[in-house]
Amino acid sequence: MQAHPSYPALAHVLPKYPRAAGSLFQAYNDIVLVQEWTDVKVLDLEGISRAAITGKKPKTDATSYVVPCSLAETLSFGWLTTAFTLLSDPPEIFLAITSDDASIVYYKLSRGIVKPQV
Amino acid sequence: MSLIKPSGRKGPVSGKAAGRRNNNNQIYAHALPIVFSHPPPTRVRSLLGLLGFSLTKVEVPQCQGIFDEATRSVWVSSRNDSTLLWRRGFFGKGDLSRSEPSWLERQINARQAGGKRLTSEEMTSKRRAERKQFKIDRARAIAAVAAEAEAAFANEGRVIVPALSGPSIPSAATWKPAPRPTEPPDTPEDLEHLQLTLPEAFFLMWNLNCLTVEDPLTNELMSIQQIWIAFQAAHLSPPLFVSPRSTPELQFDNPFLINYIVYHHYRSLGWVVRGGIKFCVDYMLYKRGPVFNHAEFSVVVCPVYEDPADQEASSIDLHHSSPFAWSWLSTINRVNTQVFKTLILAYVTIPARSRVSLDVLDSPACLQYYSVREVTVRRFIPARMRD
Amino acid sequence: MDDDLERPDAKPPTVTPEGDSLEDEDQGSDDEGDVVLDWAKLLPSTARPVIPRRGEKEFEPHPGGGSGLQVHVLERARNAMFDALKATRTISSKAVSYAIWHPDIARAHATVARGVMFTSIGHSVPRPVVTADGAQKLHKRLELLPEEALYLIERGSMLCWKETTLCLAGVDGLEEVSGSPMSAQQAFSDMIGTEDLTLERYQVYAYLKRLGYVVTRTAAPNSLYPTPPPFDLSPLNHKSASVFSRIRHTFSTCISKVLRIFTGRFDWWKPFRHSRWLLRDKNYGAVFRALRFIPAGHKVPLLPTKVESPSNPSPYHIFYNVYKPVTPFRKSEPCLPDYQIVVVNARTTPMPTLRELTDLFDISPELPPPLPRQRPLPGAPPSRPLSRSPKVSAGTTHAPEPLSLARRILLWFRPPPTSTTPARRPHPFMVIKAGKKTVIIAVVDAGSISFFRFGQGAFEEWAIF
Amino acid sequence: MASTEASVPRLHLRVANKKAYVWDVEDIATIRTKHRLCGVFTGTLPHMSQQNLFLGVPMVLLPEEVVLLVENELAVLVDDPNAHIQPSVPELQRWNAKEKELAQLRLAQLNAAIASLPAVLSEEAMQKRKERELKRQAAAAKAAEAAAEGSIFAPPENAPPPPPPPEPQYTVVIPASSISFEWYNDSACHYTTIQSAKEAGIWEYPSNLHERAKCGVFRGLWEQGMYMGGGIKFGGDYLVYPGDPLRYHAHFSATVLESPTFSLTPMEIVAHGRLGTVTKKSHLLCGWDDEKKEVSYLSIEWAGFG
Repeated sequence: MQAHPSYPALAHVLPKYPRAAGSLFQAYNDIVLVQEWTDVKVLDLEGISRAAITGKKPKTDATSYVVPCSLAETLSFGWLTTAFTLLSDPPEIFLAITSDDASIVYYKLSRGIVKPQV
Repeated sequence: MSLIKPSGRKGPVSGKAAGRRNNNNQIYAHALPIVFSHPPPTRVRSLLGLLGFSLTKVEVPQCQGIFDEATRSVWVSSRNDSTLLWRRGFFGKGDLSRSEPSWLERQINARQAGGKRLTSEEMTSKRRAERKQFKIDRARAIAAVAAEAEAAFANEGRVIVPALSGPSIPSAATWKPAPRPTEPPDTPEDLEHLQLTLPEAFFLMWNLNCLTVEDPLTNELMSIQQIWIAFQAAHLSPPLFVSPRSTPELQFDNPFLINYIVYHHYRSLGWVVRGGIKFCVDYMLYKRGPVFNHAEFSVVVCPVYEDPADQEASSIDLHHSSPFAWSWLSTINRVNTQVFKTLILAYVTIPARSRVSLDVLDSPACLQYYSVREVTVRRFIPARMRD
Repeated sequence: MDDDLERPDAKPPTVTPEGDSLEDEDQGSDDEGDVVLDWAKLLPSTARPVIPRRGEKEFEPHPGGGSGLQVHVLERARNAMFDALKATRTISSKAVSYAIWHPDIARAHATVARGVMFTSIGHSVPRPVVTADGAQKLHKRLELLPEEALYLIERGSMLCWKETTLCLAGVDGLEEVSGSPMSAQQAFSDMIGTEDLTLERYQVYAYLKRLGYVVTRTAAPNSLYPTPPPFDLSPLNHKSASVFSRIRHTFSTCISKVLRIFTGRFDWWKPFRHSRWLLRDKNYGAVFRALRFIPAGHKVPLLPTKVESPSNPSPYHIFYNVYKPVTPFRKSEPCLPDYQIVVVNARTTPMPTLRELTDLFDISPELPPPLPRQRPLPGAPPSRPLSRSPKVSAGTTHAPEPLSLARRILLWFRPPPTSTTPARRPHPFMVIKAGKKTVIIAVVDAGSISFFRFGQGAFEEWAIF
Repeated sequence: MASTEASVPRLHLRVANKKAYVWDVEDIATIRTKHRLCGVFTGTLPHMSQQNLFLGVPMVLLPEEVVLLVENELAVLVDDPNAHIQPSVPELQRWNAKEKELAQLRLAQLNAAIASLPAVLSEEAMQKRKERELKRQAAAAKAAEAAAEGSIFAPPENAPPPPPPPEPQYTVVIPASSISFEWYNDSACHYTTIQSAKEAGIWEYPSNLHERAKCGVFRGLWEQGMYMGGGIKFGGDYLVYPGDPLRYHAHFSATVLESPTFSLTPMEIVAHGRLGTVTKKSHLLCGWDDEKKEVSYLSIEWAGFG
């Protein structure tokens, strides 16, 4: 992992949050290399012992937020609301869930009751 | 050779599809990385064959990987090795792709105008964008019809039922996307590796002896004994980025052991076993492999402590180790029946510390104290079971 | 190939896999939680309001509680529902049955039993009666369990009196009255909660009865309650283990014994060692077989062995025996049931533990493997598939066995079966999906019932290689 | 809110075996249209007794619905078994006399109608039975005894032809509710609060944190104007509808999380998100804070990429 071109961008947070390192690394690579987001930055979220990723989806101007977690973790409702608070309450965040087989899935979380699109 | 016929979708196979299938039969001819190569037939060979001996060579490849503790995986960076492991038994997954590493190919395609050859990822994103546009178009048409009905009711008291289908509403069958512009060029450089889960890597090393694993801290090859401990430790202590590994306190409910047992069990029966996060289960079982058939079974691993006291004392929070709520079963069963998979609960018993000494965890000999058995889950619909 | 399905918005494949029936799909119309119930269908056609049909519900009401049209359509839909709910339970005096509910014994004594329902409801019990000359005599009478009485009352087939302490005999104007008349409301209040009947169990009972099933108690609530003979719990394989498989077993055991002499004991650091010389080792089948050394399958004893805690009994015990409408059922001498059903309350009971499932499998019979669907010959009457009830087929069906090479060779020497109909082999995937034994659990969440079928898996007997 | 409702007589919910039943269709209509609660129909619908799609009275209320109705002072809980008092002989005599009178009346009506009744009821006639009360009653005798199964709207199979009436045949009514019985008296055994009903031993919900959370979340969603139905089949605790489920699709399936620290696995988010996308619903995580007695919500949808 240390030899990977993405490592320098994450070097300040990976050793700090060893338990979340795998999912952050995987989500970061997917966002940058596969989803091809632009203006990608890494935000330290001490309150939930990990870093988040911000950036812009291709051809958009709005900043989106990705909070990575591993399938093996156990979260809680409070954990999710804390993530919103630490990110200054954006309307939505993407939870990136990673698995040891390098799979990654994203789910959109919104605060409050947000009805589905027609 | 396989004794179980694939439950493949029947129906006329187009010439193109049949060609692809033949091609796949060649590309994916080997069920495992080891290959049996038969020397040309001779009289001696036939004689030996009659006696039960053979000169068939067993070729065992030597693939190389590097252990990555943070992602709890083994990375295979050589393109040759990753192709071999993927094609012979569908081991691993490209960390930037859905299955086989194809990131570089996608990058190159994107550079070429039009990208005539679309990878499956590209097909998908194209389809997805189209579907979204279709939904927008349809919603607009439905709203127009509803407003019309509303006006008729308000003005004339006529009750018109707003139809949700009809000539004015686009249907999935008739709607056509507008042509899309092509992607700008990009500079490719292969940043992808084939990622093996720890059970996959251990299976390849321990049983088939076709993988060697390097320690990223020392750049030395790890022995099978070191691997056995390191793979368990990856689930116990937070990954260490600088200091050398300490010897962890091994325990029977280590997730590596539980997952390995399930993985090995289904692999040893000939199934191709792959991760199931997308179907909210632990594993999917394929008869031959994902390029041939859809998965038949979805496996949820349910660890069972022989001694409930061990569970209470454990530092590990194993998912599904206590009976879950009916609504959860209902959820995962619904997700899987929607895609025609049968749900399997794979129960792994965890030996009681009062019965088996922790010392056995020093070697894979501990595996004999576990057991795995499955329970299939299906809905029962009384209205359809009357005769 | 699952790429399409992996994404959450994937449409399920339109083709049905061979050998897999849509029965596995839970899109059953009566099982959906979010279907449109068009109560207007219950009204006579002339009185039916114009209401969109099934699947044409709207997304949401317009702001402020709905548009004029929406409010209008909703009101009509609701009124259709309320009208249907108002229907009274009426029955001809020629068809009505009567019973007297005795709360102390939780039985209704059927005094007038009319109609076909009684061919499968109620059982006969001798009770002491005082004859005209004052002597006590045992008299057989038809008694109903609380669920049986309640069902007959609430479907409008029976009027039930509640036993009273009043002396009604000879009272003017009460000639036909045998107690206080019970409303359906009183029957629900008084009968549920007796003789182990919970509301959830009653809901499952009524659900199955409405579909025409015969439903009886698995555990006899008293010694005179007729129960079926016990299941034959011996494994099916025993009866049909073929000569060939026995030869093969002996042969392979010998081989492995011989091999052990050369290779020494099992080395856990090197579990798989293939011989450089032996032909039998040099194929994938041999490799996979050699890897099957982790204990697997339900034959492995489950530790710890059964611990029955009387203070905290498991909610998982079989409560109902269920017979299909087509099964010839004799009330006094019931045959083996087609299904057995456990009923639990989803709100208070989690999934069964492995121990609980194992205990249920232990008392369930092994089922013959499901046969592929037989397509009826054109013109021939549709054949009724064999009941999966073990009584019919136990011992007559061959246990499935992977066709080994040896077996296939031996098949060359074996004369073809004399039977005129070609033997249908079970499809392995269907066998695995069905499981060797089945436990059906009805899960009730505030009146909504889901039935799940748990099969005792047998993957280890159906290897791909 | 409670003060305006207080003038309206409260509904009587009939409680037996810790479940609350509603037997009166007018009450069901009030609960549905005024209080926006759906309950679960549990009884066999008379003359439609061979299907499970449409069920009838009694309506069993979800325990959360009961708590809401009682706490909002819209309903009281009746100890139903104790409200059924043994009738006296004169009460029975009056009841029986009335029954006989009604039977005579129905018989007269029936005889008058029988002349116009066709020999065998066609399917069409069956469908018109609602329209004409007398016809319906004649058909009822047949339907009640038909054991054979058919499609839910088909006339019962094996139905015998209407017998020629050699002796007077009348219609027996099996009463649904007990309210018409003179001897039914719930004035002495009703409870206006959940607490008093618990103390009397007839009710126990909510009895723990999880059940308190469900009541709190149910109320929270209800106060937002939503309609709720049981959601176990869609992988949640409730299905949440923006309007009456008779006319509107559910927008959400909702899961109740009993405390901010209650564990939630990422796989649950995958499953809920996935199921929601296929069924065109979002998933709502409803977090209950038992100290603040507050609900907060998170909506889950598939991200659309990845």
